[in-house]
Amino acid sequence: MAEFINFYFIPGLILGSIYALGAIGITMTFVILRFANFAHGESMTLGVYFAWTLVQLTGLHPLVVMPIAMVLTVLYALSIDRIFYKPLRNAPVVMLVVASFGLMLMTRSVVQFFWGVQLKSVLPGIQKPIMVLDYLRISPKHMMIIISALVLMFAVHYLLTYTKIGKAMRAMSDSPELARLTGIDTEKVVLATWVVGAALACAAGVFLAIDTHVETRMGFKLLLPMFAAAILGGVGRPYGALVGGLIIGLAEEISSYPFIGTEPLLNPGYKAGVAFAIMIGILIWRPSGLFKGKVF
Amino acid sequence: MKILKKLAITASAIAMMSVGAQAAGEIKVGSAGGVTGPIAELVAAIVKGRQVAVDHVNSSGGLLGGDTMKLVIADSACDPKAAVDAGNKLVNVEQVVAIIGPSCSGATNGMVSSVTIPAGVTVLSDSATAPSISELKDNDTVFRASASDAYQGKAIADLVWKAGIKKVAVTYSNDDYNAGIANVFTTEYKALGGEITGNQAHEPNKASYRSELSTLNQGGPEALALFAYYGSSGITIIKNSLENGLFGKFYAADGMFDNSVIGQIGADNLKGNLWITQAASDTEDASYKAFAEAYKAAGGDPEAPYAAHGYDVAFLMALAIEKAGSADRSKISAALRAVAGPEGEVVRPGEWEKAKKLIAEGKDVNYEGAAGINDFDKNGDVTGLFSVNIVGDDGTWSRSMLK
Amino acid sequence: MDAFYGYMLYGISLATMGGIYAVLTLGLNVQWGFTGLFNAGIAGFFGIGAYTTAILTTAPTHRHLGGYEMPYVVGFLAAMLLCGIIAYLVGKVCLRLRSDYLAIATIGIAEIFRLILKNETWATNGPRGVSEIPKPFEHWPEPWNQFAFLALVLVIVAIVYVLVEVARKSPWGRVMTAIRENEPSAKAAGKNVEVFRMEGFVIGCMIMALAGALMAHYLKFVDPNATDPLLATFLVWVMLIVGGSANNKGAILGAFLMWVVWSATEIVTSRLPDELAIRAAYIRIFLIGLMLQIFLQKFPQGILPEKRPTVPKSNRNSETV
Amino acid sequence: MSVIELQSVYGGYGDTEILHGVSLKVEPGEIVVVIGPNGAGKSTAMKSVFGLLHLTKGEVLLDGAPITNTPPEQVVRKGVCYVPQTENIFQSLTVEENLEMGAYVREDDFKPRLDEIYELFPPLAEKRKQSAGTLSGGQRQMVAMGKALMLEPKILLLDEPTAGLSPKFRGEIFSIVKTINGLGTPILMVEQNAKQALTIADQGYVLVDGQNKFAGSGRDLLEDPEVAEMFLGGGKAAGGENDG
Repeated sequence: MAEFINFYFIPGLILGSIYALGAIGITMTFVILRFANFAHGESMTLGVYFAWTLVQLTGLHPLVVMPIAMVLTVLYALSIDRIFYKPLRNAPVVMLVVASFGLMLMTRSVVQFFWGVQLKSVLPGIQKPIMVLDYLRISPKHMMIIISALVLMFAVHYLLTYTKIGKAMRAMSDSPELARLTGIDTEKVVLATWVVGAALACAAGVFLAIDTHVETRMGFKLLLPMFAAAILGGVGRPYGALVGGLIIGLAEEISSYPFIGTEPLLNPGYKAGVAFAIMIGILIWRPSGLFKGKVF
Repeated sequence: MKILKKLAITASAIAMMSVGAQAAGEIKVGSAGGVTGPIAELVAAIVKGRQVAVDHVNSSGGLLGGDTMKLVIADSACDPKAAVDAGNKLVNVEQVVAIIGPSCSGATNGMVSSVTIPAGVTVLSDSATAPSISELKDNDTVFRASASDAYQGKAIADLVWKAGIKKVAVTYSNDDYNAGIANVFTTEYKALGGEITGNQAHEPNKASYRSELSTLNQGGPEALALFAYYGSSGITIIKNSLENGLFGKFYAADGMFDNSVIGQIGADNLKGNLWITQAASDTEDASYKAFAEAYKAAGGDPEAPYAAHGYDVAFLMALAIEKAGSADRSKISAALRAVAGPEGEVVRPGEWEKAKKLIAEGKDVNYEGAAGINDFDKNGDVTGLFSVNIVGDDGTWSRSMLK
Repeated sequence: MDAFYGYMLYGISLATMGGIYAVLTLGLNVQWGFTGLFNAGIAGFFGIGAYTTAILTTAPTHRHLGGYEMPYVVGFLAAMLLCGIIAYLVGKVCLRLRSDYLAIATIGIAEIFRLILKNETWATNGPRGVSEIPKPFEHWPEPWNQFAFLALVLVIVAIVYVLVEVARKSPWGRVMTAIRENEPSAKAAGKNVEVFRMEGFVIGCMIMALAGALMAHYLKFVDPNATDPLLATFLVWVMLIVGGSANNKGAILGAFLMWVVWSATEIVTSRLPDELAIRAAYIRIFLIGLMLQIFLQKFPQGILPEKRPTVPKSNRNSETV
Repeated sequence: MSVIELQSVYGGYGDTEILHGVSLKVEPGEIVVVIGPNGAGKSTAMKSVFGLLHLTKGEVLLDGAPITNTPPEQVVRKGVCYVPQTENIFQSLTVEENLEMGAYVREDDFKPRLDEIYELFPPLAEKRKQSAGTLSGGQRQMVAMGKALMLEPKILLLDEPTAGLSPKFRGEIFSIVKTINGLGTPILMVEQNAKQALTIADQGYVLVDGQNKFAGSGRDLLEDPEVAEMFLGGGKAAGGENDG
């Protein structure tokens, strides 16, 4: 049991928190701007490289410089929206998806061009875990990730429940058409969506970088699991995305637990497929997701 | 249609430029590599190695009657489609004498089968290690300076067995290179009498491998045989293992060899528990030292995986052209065999003037490369020498030769 | 070697690759241009085609399943047939979904295919790929074998073009257009939209498999990296959008044009000093992306717009009202 | 001066023209009802006020000033509120949040107005923290109308407010409409339940094929034999489908 918690459940939880934060941006863009943003993973990558650069410049802990990296990522997202998405706002949805597909590659090449492809680290070295209750082991950096993720999740919750713009975001994710008819400033909500999405993407990326390392394709690797999390939770449901992310993260890790005998339940080579499989299953049987999201 | 016209003009402008760029007194050698794609971080160091060799050649007399050697880069992206296209450009547009690279076995396989073998262009790869390349009907035009996986897999198996370890778990990144070595290792280790307690592929680029490692830890393995690239999964696996006390000893192949392993995990954490074999010559060897010095001077880290091989292939190719006496494609293959040894006077990295003189005098030369002896067998493969690297007391890699 | 002869050979290879991409793009055009299906998993169907023919036509080997030394025709037909069956199953699951859901689902399926190709080593030789795939006419002397293969590719492009064009102009094609433009009214007119969409999807995927099969024989080698989404999915989309979606000539033009741009830009960038030449590889990808953005914004119809009486594209306003 | 006036408007979606010269007026304090067969362009005519379709000819006037083809988000700011037939509440938001969203464009303190709305719809006051999607059909209509009233609009546009409701709720809605109107808000309403709607209407219009067919006071239309035969006879002139 201890083994299960230490090596399957806790890693799943950390991975899940990272997916969850990323998926919030995806789910909100999906419902408010009405398109699947394939470039979301690259906002994440870019955010991590901002953070890495700041760590190099200041020598501070990545979590300390993270807010600045988040601001930079937000600025990037807003300018991308301005230059590439806004002109297509009234075009058929698919144009936006194709545009985001293109931006995904463009952003990644920019990162590779400026920062190179060499592996980097924001927090070198290893950390021995702290033993809790004699058998539970969790390392300090994982504690930090989980706590920071919780703080951000509460911040998102506060924003969505207690602020005017947050409520407008939820309203618009419920029904963009009605939001327009109600006089909600939809452009402002769109901007807020980019701000929230990009900031959380950056945070998720930095958490991943703290857990592993910095690499130019890290965002893309998370893209499909994040889509899966968004769809599992129900498109346009930020809380759904949180739950969806945690479920996908846990499922990926637990899928290779040797439930029967000593062989892994699923060949770990297929681990990456778990998220897709869950996503496709959800699309077939319950396209509105767990939290009754939008189905277009 | 206006756009079409504009595009047509641009395209023809591009074509014109490429025609105009044929400089006199320049001998072109193709330099194919996965500049973009999954192992881009390794390729950058390899390409640098090639360039350092070319700089040596050009700064000490150049090729033949003073021609400069020019490497033409082409991105094979570790993808056979891109590699075939890259090969076509090098062979037909750039009209290169021969090609060094590409880096991935798959890209090499596609490029040589579809382009260079039919065209009769000699290819010398620095890091393609798949055994299937040996079996191609290549009219003796495909060579490589790195040993086929078969050799290194066996070397690691011997190393582990001699260390008195009877039970190991194996995990490998599911790509052409690592899957191949793991396969050989498993067979050889079992043949020696060892027990493989678990053998699992892992998908590279995941955030965590804790669950895989926990499963692999079943059955009491004494060490983990880890076949991965350091960037895409290797470092994460060692970190995860050490942090969670899952494995304490690691045996790895050269895809894991990089300074960032020490940089990211920390030397103290790795002392006495990590062994990485590498196809490279002795660091005490004069050949390696000459290379390392030059590579460092060029601002690189000479210990990057296959950087030495990159140097060797470029230098060997220069020797072959010199030996052939002209930039004639059809003569390169035979010349390459001649300059690689084993007969003849030993030439080491950087010793271009000496080599040039020997060749001019009609004497045989035997290039002893930075990464090994470089004597080709009948398939155009090298057996290679292997070294083992551990983290030394000073916190850097410390190398000793195997056998 | 004579420079002119070299350029000619390179021209042949450009045309051959362009032609294979043209087949892929025509396949996508059937799905997206005609039917409005957003398939983002082109690489997966391409890969199925490539591996099927590779396994059937290679000489016997211990490395992977098969080695049946079948004739090429069998390889091609089997690739299309198998891919058709798989596409039918995928379609059963995914076609009910709207455009971007379909995109996400298909990209996920393509990734699963890739994992299968990598992990089922007994059948596919895993990440090491299938080598020594025979190439039609390869025993002919240079350069005639290359000409012959190019001719084969072009004949296939022509056949696919004619078939697809006939289909487009047929009542079937007109129904497809009607579904894409206004699904509710097509439904109201008594058309079984599901069946038509399925037909479009399956046919498109079969054409993609054919392209995959051609590619496998051309490269003589295939591995999971050949199904990398950048060159096997994304580039095809750029080709179709630049060429002009729903226009078959546009699809073919886009394929040749973008392949030439993609391939030939490197001839320029490789003239740069080493350090820059390596980085320029990324700039190349960036520029292709930028070109796509420019077309999306300024010429959304592509170079050759769809040839039909101009009906304004239904925008989202009218869909929701 | 009329609150809203449509002066012979032409327009539709894309290239399909639906309105071929529709005129109507809402005077201060009036309830105006638009009826007609399916596809006559009733809802479309109402949407044209709100800038939801492109008019090619004719003018829409608000308090005598033209607002033709003004986009909806700006029409709202001018004090026109529109309650669509379906999707007229934010289902995942609570009742109170829905009302707050109704006041989105208000810069001042809307708390007093909120209390007034709860007074007007007592059932909503009890369920203010409940998410709107869980309410019954009638209560949803209350939320929708309450949300629109948060702005204290110059005119309220209602698109088939009773569609899909049971007869009991229908009566309730009509009496609410009457109450709102009694408090001084003019109302323009499109309805399928012609008979009941005309009963509370000050003025009625009958549209057929995108053109005015009859006009008159609610009572006049109710008594007009031709109108009665066309729309009132069967009593159930089709259900609640959208005629857009």
